[in-house]
Amino acid sequence: MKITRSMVLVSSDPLSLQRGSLEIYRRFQEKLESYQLAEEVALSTITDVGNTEASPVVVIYPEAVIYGPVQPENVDRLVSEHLYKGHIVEEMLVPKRHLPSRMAWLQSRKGSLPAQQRILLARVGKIDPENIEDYILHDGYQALAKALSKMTPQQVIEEISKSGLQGRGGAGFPTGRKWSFVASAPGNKRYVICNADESEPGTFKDRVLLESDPHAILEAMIIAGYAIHAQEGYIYIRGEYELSQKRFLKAIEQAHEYGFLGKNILGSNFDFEVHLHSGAGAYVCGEETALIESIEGKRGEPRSRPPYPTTHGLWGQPTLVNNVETLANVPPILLHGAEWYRRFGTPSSPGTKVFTILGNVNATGVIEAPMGITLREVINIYAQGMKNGAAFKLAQTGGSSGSLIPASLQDTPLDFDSPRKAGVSLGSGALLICDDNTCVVDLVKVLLRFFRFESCGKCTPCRIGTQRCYETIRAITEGGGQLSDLDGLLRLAEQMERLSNCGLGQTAAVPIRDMLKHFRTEVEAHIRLGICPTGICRMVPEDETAELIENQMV
Amino acid sequence: MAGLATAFGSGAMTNPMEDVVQHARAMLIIGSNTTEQHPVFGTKIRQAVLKRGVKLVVADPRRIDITEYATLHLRHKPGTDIPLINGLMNIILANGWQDDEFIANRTEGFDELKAVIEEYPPEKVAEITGVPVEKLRQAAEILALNKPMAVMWAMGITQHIVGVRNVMDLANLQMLLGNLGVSGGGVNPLRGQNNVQGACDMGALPDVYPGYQKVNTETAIQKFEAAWGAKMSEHFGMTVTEMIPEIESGKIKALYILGEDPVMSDPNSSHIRHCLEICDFILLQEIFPSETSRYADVLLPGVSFAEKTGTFTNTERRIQMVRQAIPPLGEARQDWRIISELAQRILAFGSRQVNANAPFAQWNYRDTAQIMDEIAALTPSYAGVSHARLEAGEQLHWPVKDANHPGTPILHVGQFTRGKGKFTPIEHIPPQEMPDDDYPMLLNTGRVLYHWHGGEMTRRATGLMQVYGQALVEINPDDAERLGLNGNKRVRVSSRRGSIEAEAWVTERVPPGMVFANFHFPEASANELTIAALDPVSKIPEYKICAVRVEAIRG
Amino acid sequence: MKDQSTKDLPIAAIVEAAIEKHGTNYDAFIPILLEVNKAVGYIPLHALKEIRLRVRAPEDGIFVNEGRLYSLSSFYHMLSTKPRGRHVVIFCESAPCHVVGGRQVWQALKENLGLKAGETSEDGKWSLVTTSCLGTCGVGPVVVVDDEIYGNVTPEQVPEILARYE
Amino acid sequence: MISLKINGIPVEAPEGTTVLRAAEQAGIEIPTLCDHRDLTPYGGCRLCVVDVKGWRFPMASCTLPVAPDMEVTTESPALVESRRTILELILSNYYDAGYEDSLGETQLMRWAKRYGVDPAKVMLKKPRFAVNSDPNPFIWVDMNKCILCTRCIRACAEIQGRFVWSLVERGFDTRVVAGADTDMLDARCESCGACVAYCPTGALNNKMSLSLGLPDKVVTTTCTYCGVGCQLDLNVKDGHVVRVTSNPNAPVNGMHLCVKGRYGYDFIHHAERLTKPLVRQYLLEGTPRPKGRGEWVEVDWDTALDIAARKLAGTRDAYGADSVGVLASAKCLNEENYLMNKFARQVIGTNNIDHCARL
Repeated sequence: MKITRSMVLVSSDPLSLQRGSLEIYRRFQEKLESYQLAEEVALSTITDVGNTEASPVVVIYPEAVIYGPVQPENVDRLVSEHLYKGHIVEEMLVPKRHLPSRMAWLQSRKGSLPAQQRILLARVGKIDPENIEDYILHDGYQALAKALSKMTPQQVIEEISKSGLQGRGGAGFPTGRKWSFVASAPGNKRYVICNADESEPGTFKDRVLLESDPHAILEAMIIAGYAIHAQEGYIYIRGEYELSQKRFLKAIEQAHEYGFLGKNILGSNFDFEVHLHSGAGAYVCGEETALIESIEGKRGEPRSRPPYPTTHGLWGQPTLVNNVETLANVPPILLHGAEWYRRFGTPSSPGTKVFTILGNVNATGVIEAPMGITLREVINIYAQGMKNGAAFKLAQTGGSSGSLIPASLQDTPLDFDSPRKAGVSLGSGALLICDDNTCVVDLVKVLLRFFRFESCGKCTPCRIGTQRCYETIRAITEGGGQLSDLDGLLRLAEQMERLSNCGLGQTAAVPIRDMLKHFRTEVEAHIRLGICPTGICRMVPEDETAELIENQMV
Repeated sequence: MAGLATAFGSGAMTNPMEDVVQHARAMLIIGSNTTEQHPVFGTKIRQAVLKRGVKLVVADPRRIDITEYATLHLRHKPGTDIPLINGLMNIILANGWQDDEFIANRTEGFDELKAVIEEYPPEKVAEITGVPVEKLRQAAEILALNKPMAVMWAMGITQHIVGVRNVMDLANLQMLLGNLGVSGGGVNPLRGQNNVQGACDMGALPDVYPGYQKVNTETAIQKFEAAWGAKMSEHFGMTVTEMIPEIESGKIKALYILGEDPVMSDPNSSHIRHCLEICDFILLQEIFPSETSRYADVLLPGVSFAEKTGTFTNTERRIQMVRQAIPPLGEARQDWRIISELAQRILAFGSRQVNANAPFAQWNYRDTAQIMDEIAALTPSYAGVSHARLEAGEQLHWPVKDANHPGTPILHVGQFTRGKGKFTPIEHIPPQEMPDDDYPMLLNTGRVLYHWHGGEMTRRATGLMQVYGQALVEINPDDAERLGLNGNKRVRVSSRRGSIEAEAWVTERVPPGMVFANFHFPEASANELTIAALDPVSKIPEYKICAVRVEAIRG
Repeated sequence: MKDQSTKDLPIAAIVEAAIEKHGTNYDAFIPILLEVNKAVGYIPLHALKEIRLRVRAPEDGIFVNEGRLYSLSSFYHMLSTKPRGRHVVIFCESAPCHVVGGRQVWQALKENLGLKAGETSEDGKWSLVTTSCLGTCGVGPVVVVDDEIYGNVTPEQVPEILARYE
Repeated sequence: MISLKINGIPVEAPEGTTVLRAAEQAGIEIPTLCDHRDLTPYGGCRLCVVDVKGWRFPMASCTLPVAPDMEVTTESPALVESRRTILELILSNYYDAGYEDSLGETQLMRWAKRYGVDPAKVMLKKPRFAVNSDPNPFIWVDMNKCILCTRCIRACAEIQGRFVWSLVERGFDTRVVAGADTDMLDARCESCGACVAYCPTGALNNKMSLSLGLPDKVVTTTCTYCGVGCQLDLNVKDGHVVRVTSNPNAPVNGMHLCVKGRYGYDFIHHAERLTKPLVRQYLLEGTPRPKGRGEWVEVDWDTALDIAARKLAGTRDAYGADSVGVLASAKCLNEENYLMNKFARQVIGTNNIDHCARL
């Protein structure tokens, strides 16, 4: 992926606009052209800066400096000094006392953008994934050796705790704490499970990791096994990921040959085996208890929690379930230390995050960026802007269980804390970027169809709720909606979130809620005016309707 | 019954079903098709296996349903129970798995047993039983090392000429392993009929009064003569399997039959028919016309369980209420009333001397509660039983020694009824009639899930008939092929005593060389074929084994 | 259900080989079913029986019947309880493919094959099924025919792709 | 023991108890459909949700183990709203074809009424499945009333141990089927009816009782078939046994019965039942017994009893007491067997008494 060198953000909140920020933006365009920097410097706006005497402000990456108040006539100097020569214009910086908290976080970006921070993807594409020696040459199995020779299991857990690593599966639970729960739970046996049932639509970061660097995950599983006193581990890889499975099996085989798996690993008296278990086509098995049920040869129906897998997991024994990306953080943390790790990301969400970028943008693919990156940064720096110059309308994060982020919230940092506060969810790291040719009702219909298709069917709210929501939204896209449906939808969505047994049913409600929160006018246009503003919905019944219910008709 | 009485002094199931299901760590089911004949107990055993991982060994020539849940299925040859059990004991002793403490403190006769058991080394037993040595060893290990272990059996053990000996040998096994008087262990004969236990308890047996008080003992005779005010016979009477054939010799002239159908349920039906035919007088009290009612002279309409109040005693000695739900149909009368009225009339005719002032001479009962009070007064094991206690919700397993006694769910705790448990060495005796050139196959008989006994009730249940509407003869696929059944389903099964025609069910349930038939359907009842060879002690017929010939019916 | 198409396949041997690889414990059930599905194209009823006969082991506490195996087969979408066509066309109907033109591709597939979702053509050549995201969204819309993945598919390419299969 | 508070009431429950059971012990009723005390908790219907202090969303009380100092609220306006939603969803996928089911108010209808959901308003307008879809002679299957609580599946697995029922497909398409989607008997059903006994909606019902109406009395008694001694409830209407139901308090069997116990009762009212005393014509006429004993004649009780008494007394007097044999019955009551024993020994004077224990 081609990466821009620098990025300029011009504030465009109402106060800034009033003070002429539009002119500043225009000047930047002009100057970047004339200095022939347009190719390598991205220019965009930022709205979420809060009111400050320093308005309008200009933020320039990667140095993450904030200038302000900026006048149109200052632009030439900023371009020539900062962007062309690389000197920060100290006297134009916003004085510390004028920096509102809404902006302070931007400074944590210092030096980290726009270049990608590769911790997890460090070896991707650089080593031969089917060659353990190549892995070993690139720091492979050094973290394991260090853990086994120099650290007690307790110390391993402490180091992970200190790093502040949070689960990357979506919920963001502190990893160290989970490990210590499992380590201290009573049981005859303990298990490590690597959740590689990556099925969130638009998410394929685990596939990239497994295909390109399988030993890193294997090494992390062994370390986890050592830390929690487990002798057996399972990796549950999505059935569709044949190459991942093939490479991981090979990795297991090689690790055995080299003594990283099996009995008395590296002479430490620690024994560990890893089994590969293939999924068979069920999204819900990404839910950890459904995954456990699936390994046990059952339908992937999530269990009721509590009790949690940490105490009652596989075969009823204490079980650590970690996602692929979470585990990928473990070896570097152990190797370089928690202190080093905390230099990345934000204080409350340290480290980096792997994102998959999709949709109507110029560049799609996998990136690794520090926690706390904003959507605007992603679109403008990594995705190289919207395709065909169309306007950004909304992004859907975290696959189907994520939220809809409207353009107005694109400056919210993507970490585990901020999105929650703003009502958006980071989820699995998928970012589906949609332009203004996207009909939000059509999009949500597709999302609900997915939930309906993937619901395990165990609990009432999810099993029937997803169907009823889907039917209602579909009716809207087919010209059969009623305004009263919207309140009904909202009410049902709220109850699905309250009552469902697992995250699938709970998050199925999120796109509905977000749609009605951010795009209600557009939805109502379908109903009141009988038209789809984007022209996507046909507004007549489609034959698809019959297909979806045909198999339970008499 | 008789076998256990010899060993311990009491002949009933020692442990409640729930106790076995909850606490046994291993079980041996031998000669019991539990899931079909005691279905609810069978399902509980399945659950014990599924939920608690109980180790289950099933010994049965047939691949009956419960074998699907068995850790090990010993498919021994019919009639080789004794060598099988002896063989298991041989292996147990050879490995020192016996419970020495129990043997020393609670039993006698161990040395004599040991001497006989030594005659049954695994190789020899494998030869006799057809069970491979390896399986014998596995079974012995499972049964000996998972304590407590409970043994369950039914008619597959008792309906042999060596039935009593079979039972005694199972008692030997359990004493050897110290599995008696403990929760989750015991010797547990599963009684077939709903109130077989109660009928025995109530003295409906030729050798005992209620509560197993022997009819030839002075104290018992005095007790009942005083109670009933009449002279008692001092010798054992005849069993059902003796009574009917003794019609032919003229010893029996009249029969009073309550709710039984000997033509269907007794061995060698054609001979039974002949005897009934010539009997001077038969009084039958029944709810349906039956195969036997053809030979009755007077037929009195009794009532079904839905029309009466009283008690049944189940296989685990639990006494439970039966409650009247509907009035007697038509002019039918409560059976207890019919018996009473008949008794009053016979006594009124005056040739039998009865002291009317004896405490229980009278027959003018108000209800069955009053009868139970009389039972309690005369039957030590029922001394504390009353309808009032049962209606109050008390769960009573006999012995219930007095009105305050809580009953006895587990027998032989601490001590056997007879003091010390007695080992009795048992030698193998082959069955009476084995296949030969003329009758080359072996017939095993029994019941199926959907029917009951002679079928008098279940053949009148529409749904049951829809599922299982005709007699089926189970036959192994190999035999079916050899006989040239070729999809032709009708077979004729003949023995030296008779012949039936029925549909064949070609199934692996039976081993080659064996056919299995039931006695639920008069048109093809297995008892047309069975042999009236009796166990010398219990007088139970050898229903489980006789020789037959099987032919395909053409056309 | 007709099992004619599998008459010649050595189901027992396929099951045996799968067991060889995955064992007979509970955690082997789904892997075994996957192997059968892969070899046969779906999971015929008599394969369920073969599996049950080989896997059920009361002595090891393993209990299973055809019903349970069938239940599993119908839950997991990589397993099929119904015979499928010689070629299975799988279309990803998730949002990422949808927003970049997936719905037009879906229409084209339906029209070209004359099938609806879940159907198999009468001549047994084609089955058309939908799937959730296949993890290849970087190149959506995605269509998979048998084991081959086609990315960035346009409606115009559909006839050309289908024509490659006999 | 674990101490917690339910609706402010202090409750003690052993570790591992679910909140639902603990509430029940404290006399607090929490609505549920998928839960049954005999079966493994499932957590599917979500009707039993309760609020637990410290948790953002309500929890299913049927699967939630009690924890120290837990504070549980079982009813609140929000919970009522949630329960109503659940019932509306369930009923939105339910169809009542309108036939008589003789079940009275099912558990589902009871909760619908309690929470003010009108089934007629929300239920489907046409059936999704064939009504009466299984040929089993005892068990009526109408999956239009199935709410996927899986109690039938668990009852079959955890009580009967037969594993006939299972779920197929998933999500909204999930269905309960027998075996590999076949009929029940083909799926090795033993027709014990446990699934019917545990069904809370009437999707599974007793076929023989379908249109017979509600009983006017229910009598608990002991089964007449095998020696296990199950207790069951005879449901009686107008002097007829119209249905056998489980009695949860039955000491031996609880809710469980076998096919004969639950469905083998129609012999009671069978047309062939003997309802009048019968004697052979020759006995009335005082003539010698013809071959085959001759015709039966219906008589009154006195006549029949007199004839029988005179014949038995006469035989005894002529040939001795041991010429009479008495066969009691393992089908009859203890009290009746006792009387038969007394009859043989006191009235006749013989020990020739036996019954079919050996057979």
